[in-house]
Formats: sequence, structure tokens, C-alpha cells
Amino acid sequence: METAAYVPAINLHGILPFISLLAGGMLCLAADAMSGKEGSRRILPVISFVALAAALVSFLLPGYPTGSFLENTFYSDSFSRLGCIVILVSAIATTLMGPRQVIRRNLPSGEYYTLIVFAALGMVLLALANEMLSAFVALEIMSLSLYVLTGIDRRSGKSAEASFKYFILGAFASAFFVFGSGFLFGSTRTTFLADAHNYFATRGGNMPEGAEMWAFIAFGLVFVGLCFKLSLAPFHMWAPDVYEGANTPTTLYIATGSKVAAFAFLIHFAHAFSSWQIFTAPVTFIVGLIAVASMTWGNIAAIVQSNLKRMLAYSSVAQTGYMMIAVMVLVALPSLQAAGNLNATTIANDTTLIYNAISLYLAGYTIISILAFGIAFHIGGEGSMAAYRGLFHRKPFAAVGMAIAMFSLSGLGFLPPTIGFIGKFYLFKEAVRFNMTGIAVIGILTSVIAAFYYLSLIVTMFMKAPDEENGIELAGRREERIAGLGGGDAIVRVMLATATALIFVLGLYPGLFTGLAAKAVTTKPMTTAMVKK
Amino acid sequence: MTSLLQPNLILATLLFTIGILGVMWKRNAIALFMSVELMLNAANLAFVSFAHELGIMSGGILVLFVMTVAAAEAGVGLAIFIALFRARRHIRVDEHDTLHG
Amino acid sequence: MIDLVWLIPVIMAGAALANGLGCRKLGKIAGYISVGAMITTFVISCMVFLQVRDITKAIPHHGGEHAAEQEAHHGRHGASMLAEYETLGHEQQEAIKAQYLFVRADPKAPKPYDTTVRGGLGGHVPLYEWINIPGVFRGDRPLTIEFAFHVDQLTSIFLMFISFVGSLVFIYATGYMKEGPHNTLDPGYARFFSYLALFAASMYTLILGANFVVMFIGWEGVGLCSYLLIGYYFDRQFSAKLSCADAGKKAFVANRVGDFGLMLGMFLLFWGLGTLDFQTIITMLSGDVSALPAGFGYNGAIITAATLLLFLGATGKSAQIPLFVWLPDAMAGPTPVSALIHAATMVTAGIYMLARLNVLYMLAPTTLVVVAVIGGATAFIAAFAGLTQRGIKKILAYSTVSQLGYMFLAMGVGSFAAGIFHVFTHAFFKACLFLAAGSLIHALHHEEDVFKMGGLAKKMKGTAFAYGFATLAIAGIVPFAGFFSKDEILYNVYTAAQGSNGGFYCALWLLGLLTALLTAFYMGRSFVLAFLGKTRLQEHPAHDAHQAEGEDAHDDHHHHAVAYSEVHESPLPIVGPIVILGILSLVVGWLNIPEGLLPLGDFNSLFHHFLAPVTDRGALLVAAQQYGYTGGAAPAGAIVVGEVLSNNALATNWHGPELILAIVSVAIGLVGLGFAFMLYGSGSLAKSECLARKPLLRNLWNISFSAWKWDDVYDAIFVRMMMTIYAIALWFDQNIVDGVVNGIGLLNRRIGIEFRRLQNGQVQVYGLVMFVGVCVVLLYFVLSLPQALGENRMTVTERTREILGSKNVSSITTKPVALPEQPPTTLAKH
Amino acid sequence: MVLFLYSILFVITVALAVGVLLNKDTVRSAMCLVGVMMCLAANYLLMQQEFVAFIQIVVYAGAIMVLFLFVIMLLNLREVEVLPWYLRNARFWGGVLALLFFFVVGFGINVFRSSHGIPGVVAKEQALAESGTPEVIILATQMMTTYIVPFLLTSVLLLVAVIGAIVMARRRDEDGNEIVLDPEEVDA
Repeated sequence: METAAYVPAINLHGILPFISLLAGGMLCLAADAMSGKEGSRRILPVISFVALAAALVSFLLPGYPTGSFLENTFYSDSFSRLGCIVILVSAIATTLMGPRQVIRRNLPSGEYYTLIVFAALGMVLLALANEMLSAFVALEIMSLSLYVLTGIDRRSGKSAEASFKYFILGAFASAFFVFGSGFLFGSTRTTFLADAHNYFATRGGNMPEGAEMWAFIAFGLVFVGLCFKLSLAPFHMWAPDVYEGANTPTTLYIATGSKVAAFAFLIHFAHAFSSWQIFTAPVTFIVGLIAVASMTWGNIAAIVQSNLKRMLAYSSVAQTGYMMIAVMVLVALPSLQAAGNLNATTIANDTTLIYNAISLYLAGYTIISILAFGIAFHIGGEGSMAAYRGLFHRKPFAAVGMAIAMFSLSGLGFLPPTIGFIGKFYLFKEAVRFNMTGIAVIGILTSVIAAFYYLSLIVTMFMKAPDEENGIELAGRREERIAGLGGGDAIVRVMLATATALIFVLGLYPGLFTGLAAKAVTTKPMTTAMVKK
Repeated sequence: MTSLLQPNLILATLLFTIGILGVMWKRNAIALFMSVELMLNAANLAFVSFAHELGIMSGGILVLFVMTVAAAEAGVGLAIFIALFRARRHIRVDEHDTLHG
Repeated sequence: MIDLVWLIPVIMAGAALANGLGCRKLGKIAGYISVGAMITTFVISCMVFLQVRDITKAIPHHGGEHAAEQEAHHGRHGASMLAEYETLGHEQQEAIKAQYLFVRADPKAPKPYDTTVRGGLGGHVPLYEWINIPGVFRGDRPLTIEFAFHVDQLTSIFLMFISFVGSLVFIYATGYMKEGPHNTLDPGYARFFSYLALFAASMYTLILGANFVVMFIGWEGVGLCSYLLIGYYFDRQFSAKLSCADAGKKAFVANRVGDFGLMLGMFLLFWGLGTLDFQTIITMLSGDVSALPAGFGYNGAIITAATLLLFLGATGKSAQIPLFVWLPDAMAGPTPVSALIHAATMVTAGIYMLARLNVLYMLAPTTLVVVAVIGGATAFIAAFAGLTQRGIKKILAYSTVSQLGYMFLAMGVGSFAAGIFHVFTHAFFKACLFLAAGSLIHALHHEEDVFKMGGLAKKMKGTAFAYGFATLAIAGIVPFAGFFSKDEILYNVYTAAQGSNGGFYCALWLLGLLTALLTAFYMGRSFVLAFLGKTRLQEHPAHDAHQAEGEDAHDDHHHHAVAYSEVHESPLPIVGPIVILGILSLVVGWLNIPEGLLPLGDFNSLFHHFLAPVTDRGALLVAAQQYGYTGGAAPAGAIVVGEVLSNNALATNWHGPELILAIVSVAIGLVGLGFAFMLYGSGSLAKSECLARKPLLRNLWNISFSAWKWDDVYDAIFVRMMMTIYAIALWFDQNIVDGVVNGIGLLNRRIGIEFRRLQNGQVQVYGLVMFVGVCVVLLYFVLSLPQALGENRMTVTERTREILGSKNVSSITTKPVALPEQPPTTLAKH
Repeated sequence: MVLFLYSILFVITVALAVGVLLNKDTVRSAMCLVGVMMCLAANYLLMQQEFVAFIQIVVYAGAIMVLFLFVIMLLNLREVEVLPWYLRNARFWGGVLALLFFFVVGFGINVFRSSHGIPGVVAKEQALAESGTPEVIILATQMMTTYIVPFLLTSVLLLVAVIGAIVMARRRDEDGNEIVLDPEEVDA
């Protein structure tokens, strides 16, 4: 080699969030080792909050790099950056709920916060990853942390069982992911998605035979692995059990953070293939199929649930299904362009619009989930419906907040407009715009089915008389009282109120968020020059 | 020299399939998890043979990563099994169905 | 300041959020936050108002001195003037037409009152583009909805009185929401103020919205907050039948019915015109008639349908027949809420919408007739129901419904400004009445029955004084506010009766007069019963009452009779606002003294001149269209034309009847009050009971007391009739639809249960399901590849054959393909 | 010769894998898995990946499998698997699907007919390989350059694994009390 030392090109701002999260996690460990039980219960939330907030801020700072950085391992575009912001918001929400959860179930606070921060690190890395091995390692950092967070409540058999199921199925799914990465390597000779993209762009029409098939298999296997993390039907079977068994903050984390991360990576991954024209039609179909399966399965199964967290699990399956509509449009764009339906100059603009729709939906879903799970956590009761009977008569604010969350999730929050409605509206709008009316109609029909269970929860909260025996003294409240936990309460309340306000603010002014996306340089359009067959 | 790519890929797929079957058939959680390890090994094999065929000497790199991940997974997974065992006194996977519906 | 108008709703929403967040921790501060926010919005409103006023003044008048002068001297426009115009001789009409042609021929015709056209005043405050859908709906026409506010004269008036009355009510509430002997805060104090602030924020959004959608946000928000506020004491019983929560629900449901109409109306307009922006709609309608879609001309089918549907929305919000049932039950909320809902906000929304859309309504004369009839009938029916009520808040509630009826009556005859003026004066005296009633109730520990009061004027001087002023105002006695506004409405109805369909309007006018009589009577009755004569309270406290107070100090909503000697005036935060409002119910009417009563030069009809650019647009447009204007280059030209026409028409205006009518209505008011005093003045109920024993009166009494059995009628309609329909439907459903619709629902559940069974908790079953998905995905990919590759590639079978056939594969080589330059991934750069 | 060796290896590998699958005794299963890993190592050797083969034996067969065996012994899980009736159905369908999967992917694995051409980076590497640079150096170079980021990330992963394993496996909580199930869950 010519030079003695290899100096990788490091963009310091680009890795600032990683450093901050890593340092935060380490500091948590160190602080836990140095202070006693009570001390670490007080200090660790602060440390992890600061670390997460610092990471969030470094994403929001104007100079955050765009495009590839750190040896092409990561790719930062507006969508993945917004994904990271959403992830960190959900991580912060989880942290804020932490102190009460730790006291309620007497959890080991050191590990609890450390793992939250490390999981956030994994998620952020995954969301930005543009290389299969880093993505895999990031995925595992995230997953392992979440498995343990799920099972961290050692006094609960359910928690252990949930952790166990999550782990078994998660490991199963990551095996598919790795196998798929192998095939991608085989067909494109690289694990770097940017290179794969170039490869498909230049040789997509003239690939060695066999390599095409490997690429197909690669996409299928990796896609399946990601679908598991996204809990799309039929890869969602773990979700209800894990959501029910895990402690509520972790449930929130799994439902939002890990999904957003996997989703952002899915976009990167699909983008690598987007330059390959023959590929778009099958992928469009499969993504559409999975979207339909998720929307119907999720919504129908949610109807018959009697546990709130299970219901939210199925609802989140359906919500992710809705997101896949946008992915479907996104992957179909190049073929639409090739067919002459779109003109090349507008395609970048169209892509941006679709990205806006997805990011808005993701953000909305996350905020609503924070509100819904946060209230479930706030009132205690761990998802049992008994806690919600006549909630309005006991805790009017909580009931109204939950009702807002439900209205918003169902997409019925029409007026005053909520983020849930606007998000769905934009998604369906994009689908209709590109002549995918069928899937939009299915989406709307399943939303109607969904309205049934969302509204029935509202009825339960507002119309039923409170169940005095089961509803009032809820799980964990006693421990909290003993611990004299006032401060944590207020923080959670502020968080919930902020989420509520955001639901309306973003519903009223989606541009606040999509504007952020538009400002943040260009998102990669899902196409490049086509090679003639 | 004869390319071993095709037979190796077939072998990898076969091992992967056997791993999947193990995941679906085994009742003992540890045995089940060993099947997952088998799947990961199959992926390794595919990767190495691709690399070999492509003449990329560093193809073994993925193996190193997968190994690390496998080790990490094994550590956490076995710990989870122990926790489950402590809670329920057995780790027969099909009998842990408290969470259902 | 106009550009900052968005601050107003935002401040209130912020206050709501702050209070909602702080919850119980805030204590008293919650009240201060809301009051502070409300006063801030009042200040901003004042500044906005002043700016709007300056701009209005600065606009040059058209048509020379003469027209301007005339303009300054009349206050009435609209259908009434058109009616007057009809009576002119042929020559005069020709002269006007000539003038009209002249104006039209002048391309540089000034555009008076262009303030309402977008951008003219700078009153359009766009915040951002909210929804933009390029060419999905209605062919290639994009759907663009701005989140925008709009400020014009109408808005600024509404802003003023909402913020002012609102501030007073908020201040009052800080005093009122304390209970018990120790003035402890109500447990939901912060929640209450949070709701109140949110309510105000919604109301501001409603009146500021520049298009239907933004208005509708406020419209719904107001509905939601009213539900929350009316049901505030959700754990208490309101009446024998209803709990407070039920009353809230009732309000919510009645409003939903109305909203349904409103939405349909909105969709209809959007379907026809492709926009939901108020000013665009108005500009379109006052533009070229031939360019409009069918059904949008004068008395067109669509415009009539749309206005009727919108009016249904207004009847819901403004408590008119058939949807007024919720308002009397809205008394279940705390008194400040009643004051807020009844005086300045919520119920005025319907009136506001009609005034805002006066162009549409003037173009739909059929709808106007309906509006007038509904308004007149509601006014009478509600006033009649108010005659015999015993609860003081109930009396006031029916009086609100009745007064709202007056307003709609005014709008129904085309005098929108008169309607708005009545809203304006009504806001003051009705708020005063409610707050005074609240003060009474507060002092008497939740005693609302006027039959159990009496003689309180001596004990509660401030309250009595204000209540008396407001009573005089609502009864229409001469220098008080209500006189000017009500008299003007009656006068307008009377002038309408001079035109075509005279008999019909004459009947409405008589109904209005009768209502005025009833109003004066029942208001006088409530005042006399509560404040004058001998008291019907216990003279001295009973012993057990003392004990009860000691023991039940915390049980604040427990009724226990208060002795007369114990009654004392409410604290300052309560009395202060009442007295201010009492004084204002004397003076605010002076803003609009018609010239016919008292020529004051420029001071006459101030209110109307200010509002005219907005509220008279429709009338002017119709007048212009009536005489041949079919739209042209400048929509404002139409206005000019109409203006000229109207001014000329008014040149012959004769003020004779105005004075006579005023005298008549004052006389009627005095008769009503006098009768009330006669009957109840002594403080004993004997006379009235004696009267009530007569069979005819007895029956009338029953009808009145049960409020025309309206609730029962609703029961009959919505419960019994619906039950019958339901039975039929049930049969149909069970036998026919079941298989289809119900089946789908059942199927969903059934499938759901199957899913549940699949979700049996065994991790391997989950793995299996997952694996099914894997297989489907891969199978599809593998099978679709050959198809995707196209014909010139190998088919599946060929490929298979080749795979099976080939042994030594690596020896086959193809031409290497040049590789692209790609960003080097590795150490190549060194 | 290589092909012959390879054929034998293939058969043994598959047989051992089937052994992992079908052995009712967990320890025997584990031993079979060790065998599979050894065979794979031999396979890597056939492809001149000596370092990877070495790691495969040391880390995989040596460390990870020992961990498995340790846990099996710790929990005394040498029980014989008897499949309950309700799993048989799933087992059958699992088998069918696995067969399908195998054929689908197996079909997809086509012959590799074209020489891919080596991109610049790799060409350089190949030059290194041809110049006789040992495989381990190439691997190390790649590890420290191209794949430096995932390499660094593995450290975080291992840290997470350590923390997780400690949390999940420990017997006592922070106060030193034995962790016991909540009373209402003991029956479950």
C-alpha cells in the first residue's frame, strides 16, 4: 500500500449521534456501578435522557451530512434522518416512562436504561445503514437489547415467556436476513447497497443468469427478515404476545422505534433494487399483498381482543400495513416511469411527496402510540380492559387522551383533524394518484372495520360504569405511592400532553414535519437511468 | 478446478431447510436454538462459497460477523432460557402458551 | 396586527394546554392563566378592530359626495330596500338604470368595500397551505385548502364582543368555581379552565376561519367543548331524567345532526364550485353568472339546497327548531358555561355563518323564507315556554332560544346587519342575566327555583341592579340596548311586509310583536319573583342547617336551604363583571341609533355602516342582478351598481313608521313588564295560582311548562317512531340483510376468532405461519422472474433443463461486461 | 479428487444435520451440530479459507457449542423429546413447507456461468492474493478498512449481549434478594 496508515474519512457530525448514544450507554453502566440503588434510579434516567436528547439535537442541527458517509456504510437522506428523529423521540418517551416502571416492578435500573440507550443506538444505525453487515449487526444490537428489555421483569413469568418467544422468532428471522445478505453478496458482489444500486443500474438488464435469481431470493429473504421486525402479517405472530408480556414502556419502544428503524432500512434496501427494472413489478405485487394481509389480518383480529395491549399490537400490524401502501407506490414508480406514465422531471418531486407521506405517517403513528401506550401505562392495569371501564368518570383527562388516540389511530379524527387522519389521507392520496385505487379502497374498508374496535374502546371508557372492584386499585400503584413518586408522574403527564398537542398540531399543520423533510436536501429518488433490455 | 458453488449452495439451502425444520419440530428450546445456529451456518457457507467463486478472498469476513452475532445471540438466548426455566421450571417451547389469543 | 390574528386562537389553545398539563397542581393559577389569556386576546381584538375601522374609513366612497352622503344616512339595506324600490315610479326606475349603466361603462369604477374581496384589506391571513391535492378530485381541478384566517368588519365585531364578554365570564368563573363555606376550589378547577380556554380557542377559530374547513374545525371544537363543559359535573344528576353527562350527550347529538347538514352543504358547494374558501365563493357568485355551474344562479336549485343544509347546521348550533332541545338542558353545566354558551359564543355561530354567507342566502330566497319562518316560530315557541318555568336558568335558556329566533327572523328578511346587531347587544345583556342568575344561585347554595326566592334586591344590590338593567334591555325599553336591536328587527320585518308576500311577513311581524310582549312578561316575572316583594325564603336559619354546614362542608353540591338573613352579596370577582355588563346593556345599543328616531348626523347607525361592506353584499348583488347585471369583469362593479340602486331607492325612505313602530314596541314591553309586576309584585304567588286554575289557562300553562312537550315529541319521533321503523328494519335485517351485511360483520368476528385460535401461544405455530409467508414470498419471486425477464430469455423449463443438464459450469464464460465507475468502497483510494 | 472429497463431505454434513434434527436427546443433537460445524470447516478448507475454517472450529464448535452444552447440563435438560399430538399437524405442514422452500430456493440457485469480472477493489485484493499475501492479512485489512464500521459495532453488540446475559441469568436482584415470581403468577 502506498500510505502507511489508513485514515478513514470520518464526518464528525455524522457520527455525533452514535458517539453520544454510545457514551450515554457507557455512562449509564458506569454510573450504575458507582451509585447505589436509589442513586442510580435517580441519575440514570437523566443520563440516558441527555444522551438521547443530544443525539436528537445532533440530527436536528443543520449541518448533518447528507449522502453517504463513514466509508459508504451509512447513507443519510431526509427520510432516514426523520426516521432517526422519530426513533429517538420514541426512545425518549420510553426513558421518561422508565422511573415509574422501574419502581413498579423493581427492575434493575442500570441495565434497563443502558439497554434503552443501546437499543436506540442500534435503531439509529439500522435506519442509516447502507451496508448489509452493518445493518445486520445494528439489527442485532437493537434486537438483543429489546429481547432483554422485554424479559427484564424477572418477577413475571409472562415477561419471561414474551422475551423467549420474541427471541426465538427473532433469531429465526435474522437467520433469513443473513442468508439473504449472502445471496445479495453473491449476485452483486458487494454488501454495500450503493454499489448494489450501481450494479443494478448499469448491469440490471444484462446480468449473468443465475445472478438475477439470487438477487430475487436475496430480496425475498431480507425482506422477510425485515417484515418480522415490522410485524407485518403473516410475520407478526410474535407481536401480540410480546406486547402483552413486555412492560409497557418496552412495548411502546418495540412498537415504534424498532419498526421505524426497520422501515427506514427497508427503504434503503429497496432503493438498492429500484434501479433494476424487471424487479419492480414482482416487488410491487408482494409488498401490496403483504400490505393487504396486514391491514385485514391486523384489523380483524383486533376486533376480538380483550386485552388493550394485544389490541394495540394488532392495530399496529394494520398500521404498518398502511405504511406498506406507500412503499408499494415507491417501488412501482420506476416501472410507471418506464411505461411513460410519469415524466422524468417530476419523478423526483413525486418521490419526495411519497417520502413525505410515509414520514408523516410514521411520525404520526409514533406519536399516537406514545399517547396510547403512555396512557395505558399512566393509569396502570397493564392492558386489562377492566381498567378502562368508565375511565372517563375516574380520570377524565386520561380517557379523553385515549379517545383522541383512538380517533386518531382509526383515521376518523377528521375534524378537528388529527395526524392520524392526515397521515392516512396522504397515504391513500399517493396511492390514488398513481392509479392504485384498489389498495386504497382496501385500506379504507379495513379502516372502517378498525373503527369498530377503536370506537368500542371509547364506548367502554365513556359509556360504561366504572368497575369498582377491578378498576380502581391497579397494578403497581401501591409501590409507586410508597416510593412517593410524584416527579415521574408529572413528566409522564407532560409527555402525554405534548403528544396530544402534537397530534393536533401536526394534523393541522403537517407542513411542520414535511417541511422539515423538504428542507433536508433531496431524498433519493427511487429510480435512475434505465438500461435497455 | 471445479466450481463448488452450485453444490455448496445446495448444501447451504439444505442445511438452512433442516434448520427451519428444527425450529418447527424441536420441543426443547435449546435444541430449537441449535437449529437456528444451523441456519446461520448455512448462511455462512453460502457466503463463503460465493466469495470463493467471485475470487474475493475476504469473503470470510461475513463469517466472522455472523459468528460474533451468533455468540452474542447464544449468550443472551441461553440466559433467557435460564430465566424462563427459573420461572416455569421447564423450557419445552410448546408448553409456554400463557400468552395467547 | 391583522397579520398576527392567528395569535388569538393560539394563545387560548396554549392556555388550555397549560391548564390541562398542570391539572390539580396549578390550583388558583389555572384561573389566572385562562383569564390572562382571554384578556390578552381582548387586547389583540381591540387592536384588530381599530385597524379594521381605520381601513374602512380610509376607503374612498364611490359615486361622489351624493352617494357617500346618502350612504351615511341610511342604515338599512337588503330585501327591504328592494321592496321599497318596487314601489318607485317608472321614471325613477329608469333613472336608476341609467346610472347603473353609467357605472358599468366606467372601467375604472372604484371598488368600494373591496375590503372583503381577498387581499383588499389585507384581511386574508394565510398561514400555510394545509391540504393540496393536485388533480385528483373533480378532474384536473386541484383541491387546495389553506389554513387561513380572514379578518373583516364582521370578524372584528365578533372578536370584540366574544373576547370582552368572554373575559368577564372568565373572571366571574374564578369567583364562581369556589364552593363551600371556606371557598375551596372546585376539584376540577384547572380542568374547567382548560375546557373554557379550549372553548374560546375553538370559537375564535370558527369566526376567524377563511374557509369552510377551518370554520368547521372551530365548529366541531365548540361542539366538543360544549359536551365537555355541559357534562362537567358528570357525576351529578341534572334533572329527574337526566344526569349532567346525559345533558352533555344530548347537546352533542343534537349538534351532530346539525353538523351533518353543514357537512352536506359544504360538500354540495365544493362539488359545484370546487372551492371552500368563503371569499372565493362569494367572488364567484357575484361574478359572471353565466360562468357559474347550473343551479347557482338566483334561486337556483343547488344553491337553495346548499343553503338549506347549511341552515340545518345553524339550527343545531344556534338552537332553533327543530334542534333547540339541547339548549335548555345545557343548563346542567356550571353557570359561567351557560353564560358563555348563551351569550357570546356557540349559539352565535349559526348567526355568524349566515351573515358570513349572506350572498348565498340572498341568492336563495326560498331558503330565506324558511329561515324567517323558523326564526319567528322559534322566537314565539321558546318565549311561550319561558312564561311558566320556575328554574331561573331555564327561563333564561328559553329566552336565549327566543332571542336567537329573532336574529334568524331578521336574517330571513334579508337584514343581516340587524341580526348581527341583536347578537351583539344580546351578548351583553344575556351574559349579564346569566351571571346574575349564577350569583343568585351561588348565594342561595344551588337554589334555582324563582318561586323560592323573593326580596333579594335588598340583600344583593349589585346583582339586582344589573339584572334589572338587563331585564329592561331584553324587554326592549327605550334607552336600553335591546330596544334598538329588537326594534330594528321588527322594523325590518315590517318593511318586508310592505313588499310582495306582504301578508306573510305581516304575520311574522305580529308574531314578533307578540313574542316581545311575552318576553317582557317572563323576564319581568323572573326579576320580580327573584328580587322584589316579600321573600319566600326562611327568615332565620334553622339549627340543623348550621350543623349540616359544619358536617357537610366538603359536600359542596348538597342542597340545603339558606335562610334569608344569611344571604349576602357575592364576592367582587362575581359582582364586578355583572355590574359592568349591566351598565353595558344600557349603552351598547346607542351604537346604532336609527336616524328615524333621533337624527344625530354621523353618529346614526354607526354599527351598520361599519358592517355594511360585509353584510349588505348579498342584498346589493341581488339588487344589481335584479336590474340586469349579469356579471362582468369586475365583481366589485356589481356591488357598485347595487349600491347605487339601493341608495336611490332609499332616497325616498320615509321615517314615519319607524317612530310609530318604536313607540308600539316600547309600549308592548312596558305592558309585559307591568303585567308581571301586577301578578307577582306582592311577593305572594296567590294571584298567579288563581289564574292558573282557569281551565284554558291551565292547559296553556301545561303546554308552556312542558315546553310544548317538545322532548316528548322527540321521544315520539325519535324513540317510538324509530322503534317502529326499527322493528320493520329488524325484520328486514334479520331475514334479508342478515346474510349480507350482518354476515360480513359476523364473518369478521368469526375470522377474528379463527385468528385468535391460530394465535394459540405456541411459538412454533407462529414460526410456521411466518414460514408460510416466507414460502409465498419466495415462491412468487422465483416464479415471476422468468416472466419479468421477458420472452427473449429462457423459459422456466429450459432453465430447469439447463440446470440439470450442465455439469461443468465454470468453464462457460461470457463476454465480460465493463463495470461502471462506482464510488470505491474500499481502500482503493490510497 | 477434490470432488470426491467434497462428495463425502456433503453426505456427512447432511447426515449430521439430519442428526441434529432427529436426535431426541439434546446432547446428542448438540454433538451432531458440532460435527456439522467441523464439516463446514473442512469445506472452507477446500475453498482455501484456512483462517475462517480455523475460527469456525475454535469459536463456533469450541466456544458457542460448549456454551450450549453447559446450559443443557446446567438446566439438566437431557430429557427425551416426545411430540404431543397437537404438534403433529404443525410438524407435518412444517415439513411440507420446508420441502417447498428447499425446492424454491434450490431452483433459484442456478449455475453461475459468467465470470463476473472483478471490480477495482476486489481486483486489488486479488492481486494481493496472487502475490501470495496470506488470507488472514487480507481479511484483517478488509476488517480494518472496508468493514471497520461493522467491526466496531460488534463491540457494542457484545457489550449488549453481556449486559443482557447478566440481567437475564442472575439469581438475585440489586438488594441481594432472590428473585421470585409474583405470587399470582406462580400457578401460571
